Amino acid sequence: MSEHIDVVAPGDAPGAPFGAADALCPAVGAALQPTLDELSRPGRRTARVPHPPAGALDGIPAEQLRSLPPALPEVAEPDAVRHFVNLSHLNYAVDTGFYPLGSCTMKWNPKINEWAARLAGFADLHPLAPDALAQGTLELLWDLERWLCEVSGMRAVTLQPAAGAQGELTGILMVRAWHRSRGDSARSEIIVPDSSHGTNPATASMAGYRTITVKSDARGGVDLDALRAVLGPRTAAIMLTNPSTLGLFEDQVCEIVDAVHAAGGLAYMDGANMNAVLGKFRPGDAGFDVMHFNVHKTFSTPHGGGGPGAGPVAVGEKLLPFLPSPRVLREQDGSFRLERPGERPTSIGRVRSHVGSTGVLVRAYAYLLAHGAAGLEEVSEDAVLAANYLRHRLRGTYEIPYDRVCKHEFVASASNLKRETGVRTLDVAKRLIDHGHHPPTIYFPLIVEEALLIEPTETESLETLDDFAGALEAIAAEAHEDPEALHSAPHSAPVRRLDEATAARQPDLHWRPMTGAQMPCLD
Amino acid sequence: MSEHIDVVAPGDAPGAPFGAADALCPAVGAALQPTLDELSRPGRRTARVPHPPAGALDGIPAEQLRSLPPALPEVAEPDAVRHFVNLSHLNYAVDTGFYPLGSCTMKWNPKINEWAARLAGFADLHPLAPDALAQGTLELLWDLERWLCEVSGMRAVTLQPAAGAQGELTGILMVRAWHRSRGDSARSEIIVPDSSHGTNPATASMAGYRTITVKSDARGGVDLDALRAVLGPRTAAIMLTNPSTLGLFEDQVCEIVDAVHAAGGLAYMDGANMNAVLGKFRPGDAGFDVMHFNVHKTFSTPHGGGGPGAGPVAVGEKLLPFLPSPRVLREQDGSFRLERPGERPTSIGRVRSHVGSTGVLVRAYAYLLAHGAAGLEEVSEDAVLAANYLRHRLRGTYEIPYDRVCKHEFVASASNLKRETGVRTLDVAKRLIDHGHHPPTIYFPLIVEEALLIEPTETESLETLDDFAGALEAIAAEAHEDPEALHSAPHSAPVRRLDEATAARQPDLHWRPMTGAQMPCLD
Amino acid sequence: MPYGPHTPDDRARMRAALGIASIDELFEDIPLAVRAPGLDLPGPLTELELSFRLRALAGRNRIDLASFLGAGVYRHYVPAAVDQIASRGEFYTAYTPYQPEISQGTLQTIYEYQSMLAELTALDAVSASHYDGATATAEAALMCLRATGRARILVSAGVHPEYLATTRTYLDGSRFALETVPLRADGTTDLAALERLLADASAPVAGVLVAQPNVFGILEPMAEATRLAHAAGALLVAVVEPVSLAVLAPPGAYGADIAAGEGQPLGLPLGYGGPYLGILAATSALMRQLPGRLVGRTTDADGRRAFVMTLRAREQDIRRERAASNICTNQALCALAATVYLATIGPHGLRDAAALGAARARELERALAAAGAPRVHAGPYLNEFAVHVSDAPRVHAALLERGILAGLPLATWFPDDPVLRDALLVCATEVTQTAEIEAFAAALRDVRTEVVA
Amino acid sequence: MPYGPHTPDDRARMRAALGIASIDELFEDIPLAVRAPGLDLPGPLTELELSFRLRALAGRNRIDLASFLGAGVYRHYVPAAVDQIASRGEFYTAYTPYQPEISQGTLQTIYEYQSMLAELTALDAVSASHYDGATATAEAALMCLRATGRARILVSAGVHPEYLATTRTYLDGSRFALETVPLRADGTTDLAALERLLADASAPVAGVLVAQPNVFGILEPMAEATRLAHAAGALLVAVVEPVSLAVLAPPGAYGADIAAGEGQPLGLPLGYGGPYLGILAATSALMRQLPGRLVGRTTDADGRRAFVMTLRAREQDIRRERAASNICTNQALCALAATVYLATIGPHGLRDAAALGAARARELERALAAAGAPRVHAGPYLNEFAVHVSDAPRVHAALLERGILAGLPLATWFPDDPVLRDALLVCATEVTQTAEIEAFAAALRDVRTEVVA
Ligand SMILES: Cc1ncc(COP(=O)(O)O)c(C=O)c1O
Ligand SMILES: Cc1ncc(COP(=O)(O)O)c(C=O)c1O
Repeated sequence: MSEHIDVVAPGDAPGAPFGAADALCPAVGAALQPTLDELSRPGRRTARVPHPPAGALDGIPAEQLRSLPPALPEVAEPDAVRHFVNLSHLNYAVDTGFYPLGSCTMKWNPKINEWAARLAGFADLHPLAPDALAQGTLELLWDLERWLCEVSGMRAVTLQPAAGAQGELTGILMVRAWHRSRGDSARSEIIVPDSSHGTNPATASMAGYRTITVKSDARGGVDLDALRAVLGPRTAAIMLTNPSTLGLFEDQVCEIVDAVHAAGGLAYMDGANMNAVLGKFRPGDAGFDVMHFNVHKTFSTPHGGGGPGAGPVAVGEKLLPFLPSPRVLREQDGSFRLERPGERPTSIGRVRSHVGSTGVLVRAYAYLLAHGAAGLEEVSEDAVLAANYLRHRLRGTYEIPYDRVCKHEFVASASNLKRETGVRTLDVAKRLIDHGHHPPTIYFPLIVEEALLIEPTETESLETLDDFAGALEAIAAEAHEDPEALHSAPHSAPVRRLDEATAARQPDLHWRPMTGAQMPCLD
Repeated sequence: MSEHIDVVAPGDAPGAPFGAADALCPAVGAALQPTLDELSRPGRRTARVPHPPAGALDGIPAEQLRSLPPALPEVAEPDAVRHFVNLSHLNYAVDTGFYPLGSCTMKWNPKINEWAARLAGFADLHPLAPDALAQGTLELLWDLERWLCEVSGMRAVTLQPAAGAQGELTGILMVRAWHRSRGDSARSEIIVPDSSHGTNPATASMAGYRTITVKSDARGGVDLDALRAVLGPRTAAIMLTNPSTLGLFEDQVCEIVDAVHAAGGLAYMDGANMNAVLGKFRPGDAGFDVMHFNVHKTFSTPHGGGGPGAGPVAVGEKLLPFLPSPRVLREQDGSFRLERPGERPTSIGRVRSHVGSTGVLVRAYAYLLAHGAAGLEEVSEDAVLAANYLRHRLRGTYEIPYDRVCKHEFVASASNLKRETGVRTLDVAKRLIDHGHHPPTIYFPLIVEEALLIEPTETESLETLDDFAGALEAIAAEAHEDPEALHSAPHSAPVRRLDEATAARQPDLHWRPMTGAQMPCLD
Repeated sequence: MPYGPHTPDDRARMRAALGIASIDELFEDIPLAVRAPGLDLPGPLTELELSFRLRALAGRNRIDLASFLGAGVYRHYVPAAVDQIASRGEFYTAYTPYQPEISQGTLQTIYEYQSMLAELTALDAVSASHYDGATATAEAALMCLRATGRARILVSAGVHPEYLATTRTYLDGSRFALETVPLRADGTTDLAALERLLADASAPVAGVLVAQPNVFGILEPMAEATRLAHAAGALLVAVVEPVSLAVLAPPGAYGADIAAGEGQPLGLPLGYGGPYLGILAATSALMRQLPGRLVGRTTDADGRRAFVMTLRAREQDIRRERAASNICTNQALCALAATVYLATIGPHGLRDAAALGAARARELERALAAAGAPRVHAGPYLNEFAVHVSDAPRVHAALLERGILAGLPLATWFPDDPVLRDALLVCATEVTQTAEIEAFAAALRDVRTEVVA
Repeated sequence: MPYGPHTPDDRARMRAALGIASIDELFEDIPLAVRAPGLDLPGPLTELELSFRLRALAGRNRIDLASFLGAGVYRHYVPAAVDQIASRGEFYTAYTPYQPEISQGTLQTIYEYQSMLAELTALDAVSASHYDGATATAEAALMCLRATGRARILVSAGVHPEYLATTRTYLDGSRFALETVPLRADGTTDLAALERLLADASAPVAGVLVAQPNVFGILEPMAEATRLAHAAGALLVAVVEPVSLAVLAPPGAYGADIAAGEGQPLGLPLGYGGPYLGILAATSALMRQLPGRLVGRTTDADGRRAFVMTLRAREQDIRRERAASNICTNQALCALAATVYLATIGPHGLRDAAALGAARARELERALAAAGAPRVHAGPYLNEFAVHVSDAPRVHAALLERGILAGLPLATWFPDDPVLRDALLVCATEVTQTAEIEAFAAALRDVRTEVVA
């Protein structure tokens, strides 16, 4: 077992507060932590599960077995839990402060939804349980599909996709299936405006399409002439992020959809930003054939440090036959069931296992029901009001490349600061950390220089919005007075700027040079 | 509604990071927070409960009603939850680090116990539910009583007392009832060694007794001669904290009990420190008549920032009839029931509502069952081993007034540092904060000068013990080199030393000069 | 050992450092004659086994009935945030904030608790928590005795019988007298009797304890009772239910000196008796008589606002036998839960909860009256009342089998009272549903027919 | 609005600042022709009402049966710490750690996740998470195609049918071919057939996907399959179940190039399908082909160790149509739960769980065989296997009524397979109790008599 302890570098004192750079480590607050591996000592454990009787693995050929248990860390419960609690203190989160990360909709995650998703009836139900055992969840999913139809103005919804990007793939595979069903195999291109989200072109590639990028016009909308120029018999579809990643509603939306339809293509709307237009605009009404929702944005399911989410897809008449399987069906007697494998041969098949990320969908259901129609409309109104309020306040301090009414977010730019002081958007962002705020999304969308994509959401108080604007103003002033302080920011975070270049050049992705299994098997 | 907003001092920017002293407030880490009252804005709320219909309060005379709702803060869920999450970051806790607070047994609180106490079957059961609905909990309580009998060597246990101190009161009231039952009304004194816990004499007073303090001998034990000198016909009982607050086991325990009995008194053992001697010593075997447990210490239920706990009391034959009511009874058919009011007239009555702090007792039950007999013995062995290990390590650096084998804790003293450098125990404690540790209990017990009462518990790793000892050694060295740094410690905590004198002279116990109800009633 | 980190190797290293060969050497101070031979206990269980056992026990309790049981402990809607905050390790695994520099989280929340309870009670000084309503009431009685130097306490018969019993126990060890004040037929305290009892100049009264609402749900003439108490130089202790204070006049408004009560309704689970929260509040004149912990606002060495335990010279660890009480461990986590509850439900939400419960109770009154169970008392009520049902305990048992927990048969507490032994104490809160009320009434009709038959 | 803080006054102040009279002015960019007239939706509900509705729905599901259902999703004992950590707001309400200075909590836990999965799989590069086992498998197939430049994928018929279906869908949009490799009667992949399929030089194979254990619970000759794949220049993808890797030879040990699998067994609830955790790991040679997020260790400007997202040039927000995948939101919180699960159960605990499940499965095999339901396949198994029961779907339904969830009727997936349509796929894990096994066998005896009769 000595190998195991040997891998701890000498001088590293696991269990002690980590970091040679810090002589002293505060008792409360954010302190860097050793890794679990450094905390590990052979023989530490908490008794969770009884020892198996002899003969447990009888009948399994020796060469199929692992001779040594995997060299996972051996840590008793106190040290393990402390480790994660202390790591959590290194995180910024919606639960700790303002998080205006544009394009990500870091709004409040209602606490009752966490309770709901953990109800044993939901959480302990096996996805392959017979329909008769799953009537509660099936009814919930059925209702949620209907409600998303109403919100989108579309005909039907699949809840299966695991995230927005997967919703896109699902939608585009249905587009392909539709063209194929009509014997039209020439359509190999997907048109993507340059203000669309990065997942749109990536999806097109994944589905085997060529991406045709159309540039934006001076107002930040799709350049209609440029669009018309690329439409044609190879056009499978357009993918329109609307509102766009510039936070702008595409006011030529009807013309665009018509033009694409006229060229024989279909119109996909990336509805990840529907949080801006709930009850105000329904893609189905504008003729879109397919769209996806980002449940974790629009309906406020938590983002979990990167996920999970869910990306339901809504379709119009044309794509109905191609929806992934299984769908939730209602029987004559009012009971619910899942479609059986192979029951609907026109389906594109499945895009993941089981019916979907049910735990996320329970939260979305709760969110929708808590709000109702008027509440949802108010969500969008407040989100848009807050974004415009901030845009207005920052107008004199930062450049606002598209300074017109925005939706839930807007792009500012530090180009002026860069020109005048050498301070870049990155510096501004890092300095915001010292002011207690999470920075906005930066350098995105790619089409705006020194971009700051700011999405305040509807759940932040006016005091918070003012405080954030004040911080950005103070930073702009500081850029003129003391640019160095900004280049080296943040100064108050647990770590300073990171060496990302070395991280990429010599990737260190796990805590040990790979050695297979190292630990003798005790039992 | 203007009164409500007026009470926010001008210039206080609620919602903004609090504190004029900090120009900048870090995004992660511990930052001071505004009060809820400062966050309040009229009209903010989250819809929890439907509006009542008209006439809800019909029939209630107007003068019985409140004309204005209480001026509680009005805060939306995001701001309320953030407030508490951020406040939590200002706390040190067992879940974040080493907490060697002597006499308090800040050991690990197993996470499964939190799960158990929240099981709906336990948590949603009404305390006045008929016995037939409560069989699970009643069985649990019955078993727990039996197990505590076994651990203590006593005849019976009441689980009713809400904490150790209440257990003491319960025990002493039973002592009084016993003497009274024998027509002996002359016994007005309780003998308390000076190394006993402060609750012991306070309990004696509360029960209407005079406290007779007996001093300790040079070894830290009860001075037998001094004891004998005060024993007599006025002696109702002795209350012996064993192991004592010096962390020492009273090795004259048999002589003491015999002497008290010989004088016609009873022997009470404060068993709050039983965590040191589980499976090693049973008070019943030594002739004690009554004792209490501190469930939140010995059986590791969490201390909750000050509580709750539970203080079951175990009695021998003599006090059996006097146990508080209701007891848990087992019927012939194996079912369980609570004693009915008045069923046992010899009882001292009740000491609180209902059967006890069941939620705490569920955790204790889980703890006992997880350990079993051998596990409990190991708990005490490891706790004692760790305490002696630390005592041994610190011996050269700090004074150890009673430098012999200790139990779960030991007293060190900074008297030497004070003499040599002017650095006091308070300074040492505050400096430990900068080293990332919670200080031990200080200036307690009162009989040791510049006391540091150190209780490492059995759930802290050797690395942590070494790190803590290292910190204490480093501080001692620093006391000689740079005493000023210690007088002004802590330097890394969210606040520096507090003005406690002003707090006591001009008590400010709530956020508003009291004005009754201030807010007009909207509904 | 299930939760500790020590490996055999760790232990050997510690023993070696101490120069001992066996752990037994550290227990030689226990006289051989009383060295335990080991314990006879079940276990150890792995967590998997333990979880099965606990789940089985919890499953043996029945919590699935439509419940009209209150009697001092009430079901309410509790925002999910309450448990999420109270289960944060930073809060629940800390202890008494002896080191304020690293305990501002606990200290500020206690200060906020004190502040919000001060708003609810309209009293200035609020203790950071007592064990429960019963012990808070007993401590209130002791406060009256200490503050007045008198030796006699009057308790209204409308005070919860368990609070009365606890107060009796607490006073038993002493030279103090406790007498009860009877109720009138309408369920309110008999003020004439109170006046008579107060008039006995040979045994001046230290404090009068009256509950609002009282244990039968009846609203008491608190202002009048206070006037009478004060006229006799006695203090008035109001025993209150905190949610009701969103709609009822607060103790401070009618001149009460002390308020005591059970804080469970403020976001705590029923939990078969605890842990609960003892509320104890007093006028500032009585602040230094308050037992238990107090947190005050102050500043740190840099002038930053901060919070700290204060007036600690009342506490046992410092004053020993001269302390105001022996309380040490309190119910801080329960007070935290109450603080989060109040912060997340807000003043209007609390009012809605209280008033909706009252509305449901009025529905319940009508439905039960129509089913042949009229109210016992004529006095005003908020959300709980007693109804007359002949053979109440048997009816209650029969209703259980129909899935109805029909409140409390008052025979439990008053077996000899000719009226109350045929009464059920029933309550409604905002979680009571109309369908449940209808089911109760329907089942009651059925059962009465049967029991009579 | 239920959760927002804005009062009418706040809104008026913002409108005033913007100089607008009505909120409608901010929506004038939506063409009138498509301005929505408002929505027709139920609600709003207060939280109290919402909680009733949700509890009622959850209560309509039945989770009280003795379950032998696995088929890729497994019940395990999960230490309570897992949910306590995963429900900390600092973790679950954060997003992708774009700002590493204030995201070290998320970043370090991902790094630890990668490290622990690397230990389990014995592969070097582990993605920070994919959606689920099915999509991770599909992405593995795409990786093979990208890495080899070839256009043909072989999938063993022992791979989970839903993973196969998903992979088919993912490949559908392309010029890629997917063929299945049949199984032998003993339940293992037909290596001879595999060899034949690999031999077709006109359509060289990019990757071979084999599951270990396979969907019938059978252990595959992975080393041999890998040798065959490599010999033909193809990559080998092992589709694995992570808990089994505590006792089974890890993919890296038999030379697999990629491991994909469903991480649900690592501490995640069954949850009727998700959110789950897609495991995807590869040799370091394939690191730059890995789709999804990677976190690496580096240092900050002061030389302190810190963690950061790395090799981001594979991701869509930077590379758009040239990205390795379109994945953006992933399953980070599920990966966190898995990390806490592994840290708290430890290597020996994980081994115990896996082996105890196997022991229970052997009990189950004996009990079912004795009840007349022998195994279908002769190959070795770990903790899941198919048994033959004539009229399996009807027997399964009849057992439901006796409180037994008798695994999965394989007719669900293979309605036309003459053997499988009369088979049940059953599993045991460490939470399966002997009493449940006995009840299953007894009920099966009863039911078979009836169904036959
Ligand atoms: C406009 C837009 N489209 C698509 C996506 C991708 O969604 P997901 O991250 O759920 O895959 C996002 C994600 O933020 C988005 O903002
Ligand atoms: C020895 C001893 N006795 C009694 C007590 C009082 O117990 P409680 O705080 O539970 O009232 C304590 C508390 O720490 C103690 O250590």
